[in-house]
Amino acid sequence: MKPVMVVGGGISGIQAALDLADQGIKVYLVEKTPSIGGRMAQLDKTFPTLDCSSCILTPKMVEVARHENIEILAYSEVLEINGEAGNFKVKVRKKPRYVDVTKCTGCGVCMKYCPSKVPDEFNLGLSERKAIYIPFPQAIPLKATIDAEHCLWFQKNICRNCEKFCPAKAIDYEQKPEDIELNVAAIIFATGYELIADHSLLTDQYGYGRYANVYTNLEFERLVSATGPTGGEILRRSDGRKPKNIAFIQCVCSRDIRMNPNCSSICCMASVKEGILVREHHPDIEVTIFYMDLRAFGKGYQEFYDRAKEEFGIRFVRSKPATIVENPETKNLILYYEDTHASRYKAEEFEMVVLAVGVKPVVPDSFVPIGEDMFAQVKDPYLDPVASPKPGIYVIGMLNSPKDIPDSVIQGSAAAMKASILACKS
Amino acid sequence: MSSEEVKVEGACPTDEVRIGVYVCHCGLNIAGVINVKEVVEYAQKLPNVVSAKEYIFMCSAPGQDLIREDIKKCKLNRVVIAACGPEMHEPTFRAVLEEAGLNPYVLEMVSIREGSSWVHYEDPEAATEKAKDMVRMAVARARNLEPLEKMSGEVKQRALIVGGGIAGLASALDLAERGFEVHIVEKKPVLGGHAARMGQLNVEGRKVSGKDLVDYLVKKVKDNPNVHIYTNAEVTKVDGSIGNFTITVKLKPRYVNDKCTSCGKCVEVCPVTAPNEYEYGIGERKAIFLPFEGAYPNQYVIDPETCTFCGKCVEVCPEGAINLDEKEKEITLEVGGIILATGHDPYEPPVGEYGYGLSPKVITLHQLKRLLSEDGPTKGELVIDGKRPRNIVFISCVGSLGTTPNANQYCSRMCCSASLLEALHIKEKYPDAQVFFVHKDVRTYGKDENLYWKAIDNLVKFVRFEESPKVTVGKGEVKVEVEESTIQERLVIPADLVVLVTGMEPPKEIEELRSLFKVGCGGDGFLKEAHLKLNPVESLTGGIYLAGTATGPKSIAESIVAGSAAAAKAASLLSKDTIEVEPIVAVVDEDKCSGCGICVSICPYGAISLEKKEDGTRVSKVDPMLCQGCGTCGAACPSAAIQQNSYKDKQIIPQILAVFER
Amino acid sequence: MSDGDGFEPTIVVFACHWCTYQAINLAGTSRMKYPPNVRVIRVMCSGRVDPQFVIEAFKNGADGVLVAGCHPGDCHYVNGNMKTMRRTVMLEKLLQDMGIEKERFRREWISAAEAKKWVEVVTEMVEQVRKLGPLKLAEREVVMNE
Amino acid sequence: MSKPKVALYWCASCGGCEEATVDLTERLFDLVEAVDIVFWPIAMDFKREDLEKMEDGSIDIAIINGGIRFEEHEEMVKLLRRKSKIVIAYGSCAHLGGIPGLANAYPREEILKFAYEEAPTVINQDRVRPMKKTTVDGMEFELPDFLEYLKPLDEVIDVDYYIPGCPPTPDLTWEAVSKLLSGEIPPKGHVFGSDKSLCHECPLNETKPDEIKLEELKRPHQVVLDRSKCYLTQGVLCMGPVTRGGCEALCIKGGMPCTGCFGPLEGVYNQGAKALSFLASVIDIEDEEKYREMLEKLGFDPIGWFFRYSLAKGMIYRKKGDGE
Repeated sequence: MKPVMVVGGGISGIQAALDLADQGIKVYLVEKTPSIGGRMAQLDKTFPTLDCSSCILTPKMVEVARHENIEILAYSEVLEINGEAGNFKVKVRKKPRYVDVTKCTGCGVCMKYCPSKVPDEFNLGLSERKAIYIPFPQAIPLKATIDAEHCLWFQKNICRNCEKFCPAKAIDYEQKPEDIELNVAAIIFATGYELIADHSLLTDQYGYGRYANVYTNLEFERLVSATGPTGGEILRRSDGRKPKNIAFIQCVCSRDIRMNPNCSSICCMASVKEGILVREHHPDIEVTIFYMDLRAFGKGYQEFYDRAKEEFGIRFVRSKPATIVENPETKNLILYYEDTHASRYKAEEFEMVVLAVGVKPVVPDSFVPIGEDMFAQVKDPYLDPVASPKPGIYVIGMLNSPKDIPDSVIQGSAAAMKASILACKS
Repeated sequence: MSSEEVKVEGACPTDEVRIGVYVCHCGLNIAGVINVKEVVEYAQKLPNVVSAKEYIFMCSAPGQDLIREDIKKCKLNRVVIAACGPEMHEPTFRAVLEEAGLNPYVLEMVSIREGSSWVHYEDPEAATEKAKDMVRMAVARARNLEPLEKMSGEVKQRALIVGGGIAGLASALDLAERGFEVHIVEKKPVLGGHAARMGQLNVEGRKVSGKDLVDYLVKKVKDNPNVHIYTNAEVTKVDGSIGNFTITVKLKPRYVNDKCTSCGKCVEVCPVTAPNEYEYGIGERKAIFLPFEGAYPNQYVIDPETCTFCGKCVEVCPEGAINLDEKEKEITLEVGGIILATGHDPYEPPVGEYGYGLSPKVITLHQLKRLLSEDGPTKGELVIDGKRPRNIVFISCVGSLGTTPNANQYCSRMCCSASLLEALHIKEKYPDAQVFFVHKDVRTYGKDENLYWKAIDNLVKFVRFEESPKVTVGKGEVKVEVEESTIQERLVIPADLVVLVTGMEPPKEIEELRSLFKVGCGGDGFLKEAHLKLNPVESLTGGIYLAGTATGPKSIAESIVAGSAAAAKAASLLSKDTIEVEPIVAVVDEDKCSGCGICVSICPYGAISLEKKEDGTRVSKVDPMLCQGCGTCGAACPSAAIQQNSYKDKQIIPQILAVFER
Repeated sequence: MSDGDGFEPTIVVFACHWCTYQAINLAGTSRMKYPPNVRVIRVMCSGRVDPQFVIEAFKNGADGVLVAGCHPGDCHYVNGNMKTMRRTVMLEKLLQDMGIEKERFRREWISAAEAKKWVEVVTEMVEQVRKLGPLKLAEREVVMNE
Repeated sequence: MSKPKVALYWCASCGGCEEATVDLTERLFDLVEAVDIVFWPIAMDFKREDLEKMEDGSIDIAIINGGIRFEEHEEMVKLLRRKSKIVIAYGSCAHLGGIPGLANAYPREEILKFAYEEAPTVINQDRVRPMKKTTVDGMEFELPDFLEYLKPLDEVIDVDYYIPGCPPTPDLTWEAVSKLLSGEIPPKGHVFGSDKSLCHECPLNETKPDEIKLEELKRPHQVVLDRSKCYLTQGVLCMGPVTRGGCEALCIKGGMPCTGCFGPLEGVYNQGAKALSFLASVIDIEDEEKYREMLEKLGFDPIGWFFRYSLAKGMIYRKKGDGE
């Protein structure tokens, strides 16, 4: 049996890796960032069960780390793919961490003494990390990484504090990128998604980046998270005060012919969940969700939506606000929208606005064909919905199409099944 | 005997039991409500506790390290973890114990998160007190926990797939191609389920029919030597457990054997008719019939429910393929894993709901699909009451979202897309038709949004309601009245055809299914997955996996993916020679057992038997591979001679007493 | 605990792993609120609940005891809950004959999906027992064998 | 060398235990030969003062039957405990409370009221009740008071061994006494009799099928028992499975199901509850309504059925000082 490669260490890739490894097949799990975990690690809770995201994800991550058939290649990237189904030769670059992972214990002392502060990607820039860092407490592998772009030693040849204070003597500024070639039977791409945050609509129409109290939904997720920058307190960027009311705007950069005609599948329920989390912790904060159609389509979703309305008193307004204007004094936000019931335009002031921004896949370079809709093409949308048109290559999770966690997990398992057939034949 | 004595019995002497207690913050999930420090300090004072510590995430790598180091440093022989419940992390921490050289079964997990911080967040003081009580109870139980030897059983490398619909076929094909032997048991006389009758599909520009998909899978499945297909068959008994199930299957008589050439002479003479369930009630079939053209097996069948056994068909059959005396047969299958791909039923509106059953002009979406199918009763021509309908009104959420008193509360997920697909189909075929889509929310999620755009481009008229619409059936006339909620206007649409967009329901046999296979159902009545998010194709019962719409509404593509996913789970099991099973089985103390036989009488698995000893007396004997660890024998044993490992009297009673040792 | 207004009863709950314990978890993940007076003992099947456990609980200070398992027909272990049914029906009468008010002992079927029912049952039971006050039993001075 | 000193005493009991001692018949002579009976009020003229005069610990074995229901019982057993090296609780009443222990289902006041006023055979228009202090002809008498409830012996004094039974069989009594006299001392708290339940030695055990499933229950008077077949399988409650063996299955041989007088086995801490549990387990009815109806029709009386001898032990009570 030949090994299989999984590219992307989010929940979909993790599931694929586990289901292959459990069948006795060797798996290389390639992850671009220093830790596996993906987007799910950034979420506070998950809908509709309100399970704490890290609580259900961490065991899977630990299982991956412990599995004898899985080799994690974190902080690594695929450079080249040659060969064919059943016999791929994949060149992978292991980026230098400048930390000897065999010595690093993940104690975090280096992070304490590093003087260079960088916006923290895990918290979407809502807080700062150091130039040497561990992305989050449950990271796997739990090893420090030096971000050379911001490290004073690499930039200005000064400091070397981490080296001085590292109790394990694990710092190695001399590390070089290391390229390895792996022979695998199949490759599963699970490269995940990012928000469509680069469109002018966000700044021009909704003032994101211009108005302090406008957030994206992922930012807000970090804001309500206990492990987030505020320890779970909802505080405004402008004045650090708890808002009296919050508006969620759905379908920002989704279902919009200008940049993304697709529905992003997850944002309706994510906002409902975030609304519930707000109401649960702060019953005094009013929550309004502006939506077009509330897409509570999954198992238990409609029931969750019903509870949001009835039990948690969240207000749902069927309208898509056209503009947001900031009150320069209070930094409150005035939303202009059409009240369809009254057939007229309305302006309403909110102290915080969360934009449910649509998603686009993170595309793995030229390795998989991409369709007009930005997502990876599939061989057969019915009979083989996880197979790329290129034989032996599979595309799952958000790369495949917009989808929620259960569907990503199911695709992970399904791709593992398909790849295992190839692995066993070769 | 006093409870005090029981408490002491079997416990290790005080100086031998060394317990470590680890309290998790779970970020703020626990620490945000419970005063963790206070709990830790409290735990330190409990008898036998030699170490008590807290950490932000006990399940994280550093948290696990902390426990491992402590076990070694403090020479612990029992571990209590106060965090979440055992479902998620018991395997994690058992591994930690093993890595530190401890037996994995001296672990006790106590859920102060689900059991306290998450439910008593409004009263942190009470939550903290409760957490202390829970820790004390856990310590009392842990004190008497015993190391257990792991047990393993053989895995039979074969799978049973219940249901030969699209998901079951996908699972079967994957497993067979992976090299495993597969048995498909289908209740109906033919494979294909609902998908085979779905008519034309069109996603991402690819036009196929449901039947094309089924045909493709059926062909591959039947040509694969690893696959055994039993149609017209039902599972009647399930014995054993993960890795080693014994399945009894009833093979119902078809009365027609494979000499049948489908010539159809029998149908002509058959005097009995019944509504054609394969056309969702459109038209009729005979008692002897072919479910649909090109079905597999492509062979006639007699429905014994409607057949009068008059024998006319036997007389005319040129091949002598009909045997009315055919008897039911029974076979047994030995399999390691089971995939339940038992599907769904379409919601059937009661007569009168939106005029259903009162006029031929009111039909369900399933019926519409049959009418538009080239292999359907009208060969794809949409003709209602002898005429081609012009005004066609789709009413969505029939049987879903609580729109009518009879409706389910949940959303059926794919009906919006499915009806827009048909709306476009109609528009393409009959461009002059007026199509109204009367809906609550349009839930064309993900890439299906494309259908919504196309429907708008093709001038499908969208009408939104909050109050359910009213359908009035007059003399040959049908009207749909609806309060359009966006523009707030009352619309009256005269309809030549009303299509009720019906949702999916758990199949009628769901009750029998779940008691047969010992799987649970959720609030919506569909089969329940082990974890809604992270274990969506596994049941809570080991070795039983769930595919397709068995767990809830899904599209065809989603069902196929779920079929493959369930196959992956089964493949993980079947690729092993042995499987570890929980050793929480019953054990007998022969010195106490008097052979009264009470346990033998009540064991649901026949795992206990009476064995004659040399002196002629009898004692109970447990077969640990058959025992599933329910412990009911322990509750009944009049001599306290049979006990369930990890749930012995001496482990539970101290836990009860500890509640009050405040 | 003492008599009077401030009385907070302690209810001991025996819950089966597959149904009621899952419902309790679900109540947790759904952040449903219920009174903190319950102390849950998890067993694999309600059929494991020995009537002796219930008696020990009452004897040692429980103000109420709840035995909860899967609905009839749903038992993970075929018919463990049917044994529970038969035992608890008998036990109900025994406890009443021993002078324990019937509200203090309850048997409920709560499926894994019925978090709401769990909350309702315990809320109601705590309320009823709170009204009854502490369980009054004959007090005995016991000189045990040392 | 002086012979071992033995004392015998009875508290609240029917006298059957005393008879059981006499039932030793010829072996009684051997006993008298082997020991000095220093105190046995029912057979010989001993007074309390005689006992008081003895040195503490001078009696080798005190055999006490009956439960503790009067102040006098309490005083006397405490005194005996002081004077004796070994105390044996003899018979079901001393061991578990026995039949008199069934009175614990009722409060003292209710019992007195019934016994002196309400019982249909009582004529007591003045409602006279025994008084603790009474003056008769100017002389003041003090009577021992009737306690709140009946206690098994070990709830009043420390007990070394138990000889169970209602009454204990002569063989068991002889075996126990001779064992102790021969110096073969079992661990403290030992209950004489078998270590296994009655089923183990029951002559009908052979006839029992491997599986017992009862479609209905019957009371013993409602059925003519087939004396060659396990009684439980005939639908009547036999306490055999939940009762210590060692009684020679006398009742079974006499055509009656076991009623449980030998008490529970080691590890069972509530004989009645356990009896309830095993019986409920083997009834083959899954419809709750039907099941309730059946019990109703039978006049289901759990205390009477399952706790005939062990109510004083098995009753739910709270230890004094527990819980405020």
